[in-house]
Amino acid sequence: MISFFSSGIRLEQQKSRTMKAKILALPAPEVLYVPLPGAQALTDRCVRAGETVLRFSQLSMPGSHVAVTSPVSGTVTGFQALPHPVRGMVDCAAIRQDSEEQELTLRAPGMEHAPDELIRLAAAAGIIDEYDGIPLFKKLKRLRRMKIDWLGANVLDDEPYVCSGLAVLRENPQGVQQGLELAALAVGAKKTGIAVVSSFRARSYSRVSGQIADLLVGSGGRYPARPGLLKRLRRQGHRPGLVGVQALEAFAQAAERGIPQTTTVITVAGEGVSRWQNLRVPLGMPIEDLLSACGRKKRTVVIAGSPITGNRVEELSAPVTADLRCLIVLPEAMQTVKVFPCIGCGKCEAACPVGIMPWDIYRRLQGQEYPDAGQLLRADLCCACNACSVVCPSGLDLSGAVARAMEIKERG
Amino acid sequence: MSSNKKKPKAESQLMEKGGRRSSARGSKKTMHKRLIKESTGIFLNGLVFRNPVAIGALGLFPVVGAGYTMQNAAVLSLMMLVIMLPVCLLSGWMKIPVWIRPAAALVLSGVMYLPAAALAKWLMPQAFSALSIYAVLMIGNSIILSRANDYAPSHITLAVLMDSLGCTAGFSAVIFLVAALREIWSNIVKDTGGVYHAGAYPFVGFLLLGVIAALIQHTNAKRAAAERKAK
Amino acid sequence: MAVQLFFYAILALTAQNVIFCGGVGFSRVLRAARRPKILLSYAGLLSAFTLISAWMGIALNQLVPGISPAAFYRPAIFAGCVAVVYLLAALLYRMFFAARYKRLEPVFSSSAINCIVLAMPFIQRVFRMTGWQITGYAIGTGAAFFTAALVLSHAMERLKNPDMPKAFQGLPSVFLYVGILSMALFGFAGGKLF
Amino acid sequence: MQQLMIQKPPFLRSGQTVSTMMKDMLLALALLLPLPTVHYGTHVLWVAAASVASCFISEIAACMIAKRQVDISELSSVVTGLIIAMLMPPLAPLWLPVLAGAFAVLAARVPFGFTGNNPFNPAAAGVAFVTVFWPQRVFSFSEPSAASVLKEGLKPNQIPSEMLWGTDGGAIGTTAVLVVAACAVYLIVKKTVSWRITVCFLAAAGLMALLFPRIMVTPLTSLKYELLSGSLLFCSVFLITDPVTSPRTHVGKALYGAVAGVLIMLMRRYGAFEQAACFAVLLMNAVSPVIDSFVIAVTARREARRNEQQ
Repeated sequence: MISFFSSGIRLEQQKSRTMKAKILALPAPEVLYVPLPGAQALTDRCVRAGETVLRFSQLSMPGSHVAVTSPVSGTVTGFQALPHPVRGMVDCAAIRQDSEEQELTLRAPGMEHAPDELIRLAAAAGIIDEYDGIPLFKKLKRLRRMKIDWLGANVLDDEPYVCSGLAVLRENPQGVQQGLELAALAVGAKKTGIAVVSSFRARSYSRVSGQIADLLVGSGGRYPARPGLLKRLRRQGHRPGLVGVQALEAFAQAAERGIPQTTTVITVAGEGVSRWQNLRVPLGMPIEDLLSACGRKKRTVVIAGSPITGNRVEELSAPVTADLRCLIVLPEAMQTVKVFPCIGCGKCEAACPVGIMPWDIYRRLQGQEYPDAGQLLRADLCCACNACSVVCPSGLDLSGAVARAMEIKERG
Repeated sequence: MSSNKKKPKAESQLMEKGGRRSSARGSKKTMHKRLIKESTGIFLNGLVFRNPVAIGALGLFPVVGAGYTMQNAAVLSLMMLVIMLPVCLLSGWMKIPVWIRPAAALVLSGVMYLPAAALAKWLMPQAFSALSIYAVLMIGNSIILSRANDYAPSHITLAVLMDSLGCTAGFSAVIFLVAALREIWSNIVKDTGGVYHAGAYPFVGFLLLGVIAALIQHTNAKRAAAERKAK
Repeated sequence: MAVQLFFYAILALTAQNVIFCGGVGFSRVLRAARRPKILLSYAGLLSAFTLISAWMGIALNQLVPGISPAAFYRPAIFAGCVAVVYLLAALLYRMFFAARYKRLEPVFSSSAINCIVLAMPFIQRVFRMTGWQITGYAIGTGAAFFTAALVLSHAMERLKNPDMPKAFQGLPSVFLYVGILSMALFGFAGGKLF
Repeated sequence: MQQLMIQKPPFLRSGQTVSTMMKDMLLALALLLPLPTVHYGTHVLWVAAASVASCFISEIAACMIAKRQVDISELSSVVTGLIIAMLMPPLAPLWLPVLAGAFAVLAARVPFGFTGNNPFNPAAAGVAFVTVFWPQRVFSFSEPSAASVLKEGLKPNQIPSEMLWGTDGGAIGTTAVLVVAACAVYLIVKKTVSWRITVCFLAAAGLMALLFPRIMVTPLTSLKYELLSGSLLFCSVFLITDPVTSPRTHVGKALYGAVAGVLIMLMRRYGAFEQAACFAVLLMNAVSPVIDSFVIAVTARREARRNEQQ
């Protein structure tokens, strides 16, 4: 009964300025640090330092992760571990780009679309879902095991400033729809749909029309969109699954022309940067180049992943990975918060999509160090959307308290 | 509710019943000196540092309900003196099982109420009749009952004597202070065109007690801090 | 009959609240508030004893009318009766509900012997209440005790916060809380009971 | 109150903080001042200034004694001062609001921990304290206010629609019904005040006025008189919706408002004073933690039952 009241918070999106221009493709810089996920051991890597590689030639072929191909042709100068804002440390291959653009000729894969064949193709094409960083082939296998009957393209850009999903949907709606069909085939889902935060905004920004428009499924325009949408679909009797829109577009390209995923679309926006744009950049490009392309101002803070659940970027030399959806640059003046004692307004309880009472958990944790787990109601259902900390007028760290409570509840 | 659940340091086991035999180490004179020091400690505890009314929240009823004129305060503290001493001493000497002790204490204080009421009626008849229920309910006063049940049986008579004296002194100190302040308050309110007997309302008593308890707690904290610094 | 009973019960809860407007039995409320687990049985016991003492008060007031010379000894007699009632109840509990008696051990004696129980005959005499009225009043007082202890136990949970000035932590803040609460009951013209 | 740099997510916070909420309350209260000043003269402004000054000075003095850092940006003591001023009679002697303000801050706010932990609404405690001791002064209106006439069981001579403009007798801020309603809408839209408490409070009070009219009139006019007279409307917007002293859960807020509505009508009928708003609010503040833990216990039991079904 509590979750009936709580339906997330309404944030002003500030997306229109970024969506004015089309996606700007940036050329690859001099030195590229291509991240090799899952390829720590030497055996998984297909190249050694000093070798020259062509475009789309194989860089790593780990068993448990995706195969990574080189976005440019050039010589591999070495392997190093670079810090990354979203995933901590990432192993990268440093490739110095040479002048001529040789490309490995790739042949289109056979047209028969058996589900296992499609999943192997997704692994070979090195496609990673940009919303949660899970490789596409693992996600398809898991959705197939869960026998879902509704597959959706995840265009849920519910945080302010972020609109990379909507930009991709506008650029190439047919590619997304085709990728969706293929993924549905691979997973065995009968119905498909495009999950957006609000179908009105999707129609106006992405100028989606005709046959694709009726696929749109709106989630009510509130943050966080995902829990509310999944709950609504389950109530309608579906068993829903969501796959990132950029992953689907890459999947369509891989199936049609055999090109692996080597670029990703990043939204660079925020008051700390002068030009708000969506940039299509090759994987492994340092973040500094993106920021300089958009004109970063002085005394600003760079946040990666998402303005609400992401974290700050300390070293700007970190490479771009597939699951870095946006770079939000905010002036330092905006980053101060006044912390007051909890005045018990109950807004955090209204904001929580799963019906937790963050004020109750905060009060119990503040009182004694180890409250008994029974009193921390529903703390294990938390989806870490940080909506409670956003809405708290006293500036308290409620999401941290709920995370501590979840850990206490697990530890028992 | 006995307010000294955790044994205070000053209460050495010398004062415990049977404590004298086990600690016969020191000579007669030092034993005597330590007895005097301990008993004054108990008396001061009862009076200020562990005031039964302000810190122990015992026997609030007469202070809050009736303590709005000095006469009332005088009558009540007199009756407290007359009732508390014998009841505590007697219940200290009686050897009865624990669950019968409260009933015995009640009967004892009922019996002791009679001379106290007679004395109060003889000394200040007009004030005694004005008190009506508050004088009667001195029988069930929780200071007397809790002291008689928890403190008296486990301490030697000297300690019990000093403690009841201390508690009576503490009680009368608080009730006189509260009565004085409430009388001043009723005069102020009457002069400025407010209600009559403004001080008689119980909530004024509660508020004043809160402030007094805070002051005592503050001095206790400062004293403890000074002691710690001295160590 | 039932209407009078109900009316006097409500009266005991609001205007003539023994605890806040009379200041009676506050230490018992505090003790009950500090033990939320056995609060209900504590209040139940107390209202039972109040009821018994109310009926005993009626009998006492009829046996020893105000003008007779024995009136002076009436409080002592009543104290004896309450003690006897307590002993009987304690014996009864030890015989039949030994386990529950073990649990209620610390509060049993204080719920039987306290100012509220001793005040009943006096209230019955001063406000000239009939049998039914004093019964309603006794039940109302029990309910008032339970609500006061419940409210206080929740309030004391909230009063344990760090940024309260050191001097007011603990009991002084409870005094102020009850002071303001009994001022709130003033709205029911319950300023002063006796 | 400290000023920190945001280190952990989220990096975007909603614009509404405690100080903006207090500023909204101040704006709404300031809107209530012009009408009575026009009607009763500038003495009203002096009363408001005295009340705010006394609250502010006692707050600073308390911070000095308790050796706490005085933070100006958090204006809750100024809001308390203005609410007290609104409940004072227009021609009140200046020491009345000063005493009410001092009691509100020194007895109801500071000893319980400063901003977030006061169990009682300080403004209501201050006004109740002053009403208890100086009833004639607090209810000394130029012409007898509708509430006092209702108390005697007679029909006030003004017709309800006349009472909308706030020209008849009554406390400073409570007579201008239309302005109070406008402030209510403003505060609810700005989400400074939760609408559940106000709506349930007015609904319960209206229902009680309909079912048990105090004067021999048709239930509808009795409803109009009850709602428009005395400080019921002002209390429903400013006193009872104080987030610190009202329950936290949504269901708790609704329950709290309803019981408060019934209580205030009972106190008006059987109570000692014509305006029982402050006393009803204080009583409800005492009960609000109990309502909260009752609602939490119900959800916990329901959640436990749902876990067994799975």
